Amino acid sequence: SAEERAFQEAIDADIKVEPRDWMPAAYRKTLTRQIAQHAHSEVVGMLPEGNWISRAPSLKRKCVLLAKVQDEAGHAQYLYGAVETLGASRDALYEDMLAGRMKYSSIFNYPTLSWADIGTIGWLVDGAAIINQIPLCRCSYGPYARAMVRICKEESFHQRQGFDIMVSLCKGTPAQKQMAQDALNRWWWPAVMMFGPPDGESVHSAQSAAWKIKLFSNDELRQKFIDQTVPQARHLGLTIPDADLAFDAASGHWRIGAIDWSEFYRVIKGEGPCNVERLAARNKAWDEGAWVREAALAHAAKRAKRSIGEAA
Amino acid sequence: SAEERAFQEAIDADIKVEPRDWMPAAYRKTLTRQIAQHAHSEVVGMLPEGNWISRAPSLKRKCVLLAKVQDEAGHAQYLYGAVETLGASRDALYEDMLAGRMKYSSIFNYPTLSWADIGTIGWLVDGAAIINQIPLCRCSYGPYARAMVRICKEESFHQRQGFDIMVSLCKGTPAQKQMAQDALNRWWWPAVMMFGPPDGESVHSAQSAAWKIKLFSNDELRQKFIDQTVPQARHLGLTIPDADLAFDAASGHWRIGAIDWSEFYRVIKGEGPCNVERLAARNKAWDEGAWVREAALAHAAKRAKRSIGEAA
Amino acid sequence: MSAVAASTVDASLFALCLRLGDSALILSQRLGAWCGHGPALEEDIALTNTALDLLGQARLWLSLAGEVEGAGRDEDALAYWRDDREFRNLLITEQPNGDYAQTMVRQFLFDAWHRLVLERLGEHHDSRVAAIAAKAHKEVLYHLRRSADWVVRLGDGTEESHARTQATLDLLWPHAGEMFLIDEIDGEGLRADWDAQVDAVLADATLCRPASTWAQQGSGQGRHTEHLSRLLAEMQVVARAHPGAHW
Amino acid sequence: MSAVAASTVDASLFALCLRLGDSALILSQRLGAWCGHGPALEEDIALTNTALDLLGQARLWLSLAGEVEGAGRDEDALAYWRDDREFRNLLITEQPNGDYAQTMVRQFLFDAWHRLVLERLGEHHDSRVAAIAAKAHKEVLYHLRRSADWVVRLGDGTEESHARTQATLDLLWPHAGEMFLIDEIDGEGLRADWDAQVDAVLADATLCRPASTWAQQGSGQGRHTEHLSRLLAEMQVVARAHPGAHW
Repeated sequence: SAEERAFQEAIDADIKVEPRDWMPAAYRKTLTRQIAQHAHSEVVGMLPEGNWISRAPSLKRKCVLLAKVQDEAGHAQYLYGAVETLGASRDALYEDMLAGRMKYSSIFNYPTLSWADIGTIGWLVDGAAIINQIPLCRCSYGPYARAMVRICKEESFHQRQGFDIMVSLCKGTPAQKQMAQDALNRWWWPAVMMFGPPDGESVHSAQSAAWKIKLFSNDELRQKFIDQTVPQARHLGLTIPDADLAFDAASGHWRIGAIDWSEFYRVIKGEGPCNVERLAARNKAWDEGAWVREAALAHAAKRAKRSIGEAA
Repeated sequence: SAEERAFQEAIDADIKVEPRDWMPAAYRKTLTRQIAQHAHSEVVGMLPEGNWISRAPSLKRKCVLLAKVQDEAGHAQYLYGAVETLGASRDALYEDMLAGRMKYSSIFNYPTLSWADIGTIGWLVDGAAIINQIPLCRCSYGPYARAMVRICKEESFHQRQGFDIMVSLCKGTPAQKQMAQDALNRWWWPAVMMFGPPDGESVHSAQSAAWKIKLFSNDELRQKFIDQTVPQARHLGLTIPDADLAFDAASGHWRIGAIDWSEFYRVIKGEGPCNVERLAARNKAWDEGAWVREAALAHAAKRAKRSIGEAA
Repeated sequence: MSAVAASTVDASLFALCLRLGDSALILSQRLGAWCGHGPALEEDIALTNTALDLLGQARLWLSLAGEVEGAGRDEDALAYWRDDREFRNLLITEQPNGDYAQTMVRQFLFDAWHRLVLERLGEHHDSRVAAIAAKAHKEVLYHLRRSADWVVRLGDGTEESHARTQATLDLLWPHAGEMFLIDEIDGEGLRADWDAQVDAVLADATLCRPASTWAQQGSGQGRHTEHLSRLLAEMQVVARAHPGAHW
Repeated sequence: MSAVAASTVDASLFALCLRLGDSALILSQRLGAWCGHGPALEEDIALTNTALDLLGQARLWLSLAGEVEGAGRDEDALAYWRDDREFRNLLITEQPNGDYAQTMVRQFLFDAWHRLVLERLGEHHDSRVAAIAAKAHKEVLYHLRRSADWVVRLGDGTEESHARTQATLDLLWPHAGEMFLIDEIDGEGLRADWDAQVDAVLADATLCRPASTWAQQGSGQGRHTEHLSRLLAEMQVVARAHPGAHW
């Protein structure tokens, strides 16, 4: 249709789509899902890190971690704000997630087993997230692009803080260093898988690329992450748990061994170490908060009624 | 009346009163209250000690503590059994306690703040309880007297275990010894007050004595406790927190300083450090257990119905 | 000033710093446990905010405490290597989170006190105390606005929220009294101001002020409730597993 | 026997003792937390009984583990001075108590396995293992009778108890699978026997066996759930605060 053509031409000309603009239903639907899943990921992502707030080993680190988890809640807020501009209801989307009808990033289905996991998540998981997200700062949908600009700034801060924890651990006692290596062993492959299935198996990419929702392929982004991270690990004196890892001088890239995609699909399917618990924790918070939300609404209604009464 | 006279004569002749025997209403009522309060005390008494099961510093001590708390639950069972022989309903009495209409021993309204408290409770609180209870093994009501025989045997075992913890602490590191002294400082006066108000202020004693429900006065029992405990403290190398404590060579008794009875009455009134929490904990367990008890009843009913069906 | 007098001043200053610092630290620790478990995203953010402010204050107070003490203990040495008997936080700060009403009532009773104390300490003769108090005071004004607002919303919300809030108020009330037994500050004046403020909010919230005047106490001597040792076991576990490590 | 072969045998025996001992210890620790908080006095007594039996077994296994290891570690050194990554308890034993249904379903799934394993270990070539297993087996028969009975009562009780029990069964089911990945014992045969027994009880309880065949695992390599490190923080806190002390 003419509308569709005009829409695509605007995108091709790098003109941002704004909430009141016409857009194809499929674009709206795809974006709604993508942004909502991203928002849900921020919310669920608070849990694995929140698990160590109470046990952070210094007050400074506790401060930094608290602030970080708070930032994640803030990111979720921006993103739910962005998705609402597409006409979706934030609560409805959230309840879809609670009921298991919408996904969140699979990485948060892994447990945080030691303090070093907090460093590793900052270093690897936020590192991977940034690589995924920086292109989105230029994506075609204005509110999403603007949210991503703010988010990326904070994420890169988090990434540096995570790396800083790793530096402390790796310069620390043998027990601390071992803790760091153990965390890397557990998080490396899940982080590598954060970029999604290999390009051959990834669906919808062509359309998303044309719409400028997805600007690089999964494998391109993954390679970028690997090339960035391997030297950091060496700098820390840590060993990446991949016997096949090798530098390919010809291309200038680090090449990793085979990824166990069966694990990836298993975790997505719900069979990760923490899927059940993460959803249960979010559901518990939501259900136990119901009376609080109701009370706030009831009080607001009373107050409104009284102020009308006073005005009359 | 003739019945009353015969009743008193039997008691005077040391013949036990049994459940089916005639007894004065006041006797029944007094005993019901006394035994029920004793039972409630065992139940509530599980809480302060239960607080340290998870943290017992050796597996052997953990075993002993678990067994002890289990014994207390068992004592409550015997006692509720004894009180039921008086025609009272165990659940109704328990709910009276939950609602704050019936008392339990005030000593359990003090907190257990360190591992040494477990030793101190065994040594002092069980020690005091035994002195209170041994005469009750000869009390006039048969089922109560028999329950007390079993209970006293176990209590004296507990008392020795508690003292044994104190011995270990006092022979241990300076930190352990300090922990022991700190616990004694906090538990000494509450233990001394376990025998109740001074004889001058104690009500109903004469009648209870005639009925052989109460065989010694509060002050007599208290003195016995003090005479027994002071040398034990010295043996441990601990200082009893009473500057006025002195040996009276003439009488052969240890004399203590003035007791702060206002604290005693305050705690009885509900203003002890843990009154609110202890009751809240028991209420929570009872309320949260409601669906379990209902399910067990429902299942029993179904099973009974089915077995009737099969029989028909 | 003689050495004896100086050490008395220091001891009292040290005690004051621990009182404020430990209270902020322990309450912050409690609030941090809500992170990711609040009734709404906005509440998660707001609670974390308060937790962060309090943690920041705790670090300042504990650093100053260490400086005053002069024994080489920094904020982490004081936070991670003291036992419960050495902590001087108010009992109310260590009470469990319970439901949201309990968290908010606890916060409100504490905030109302905290604000008044910090106001007074803003004029403390020791300029370091005055500076920390002034900074903290600004933050606490915001905490108080928020917690008072929630007490009103929950008290004057639904039947359920009213009942829960009244119950928790009755439960926590005995822990309020010891807040006024503070050295260096006129407790009676503090109490009167606190009463006025609390009464006004409770009236708005349609809640009854508990009749009991009895005050639970002991934290000034390090005699806490059964909750603190458990809280510390968790808070200190990693640090203590690695003596001497840097993080 | 060569030295190498001997040390392989010992390592495998050590692993077996830790598997059994840690599982008993951790489950006992969980059960102990019910003490004073059960739904009825009789349940407090029964749960404590099971906790005591398991603790007694844990002490025997850990003592034997220390003996086999030959490094001078006794039961307390093993219980109090290892970190979570060194524990070998089954994941199911560290799962939280939850409500009574969760505690009982956890117990039942574990007891059914425990009994079968102890039965097999009763014929172990190492007489020390066989002796501990024989003693424990007697106790566990009683645990199993009781937990199976409760699963039936709760499953076939009220609507509420049925719903709670089914939900907890679905929740815990993925933790059952790793129980059959045990060295020295034929996992398939064990699983078949376990399935038969569990299916019979679930049928009586009118509960559906979860369809999922996926097994959570990791405890064999010390990779636990997030729960274990918290449980240990509490369990070990006093012992670790006083290194070298006797109690």
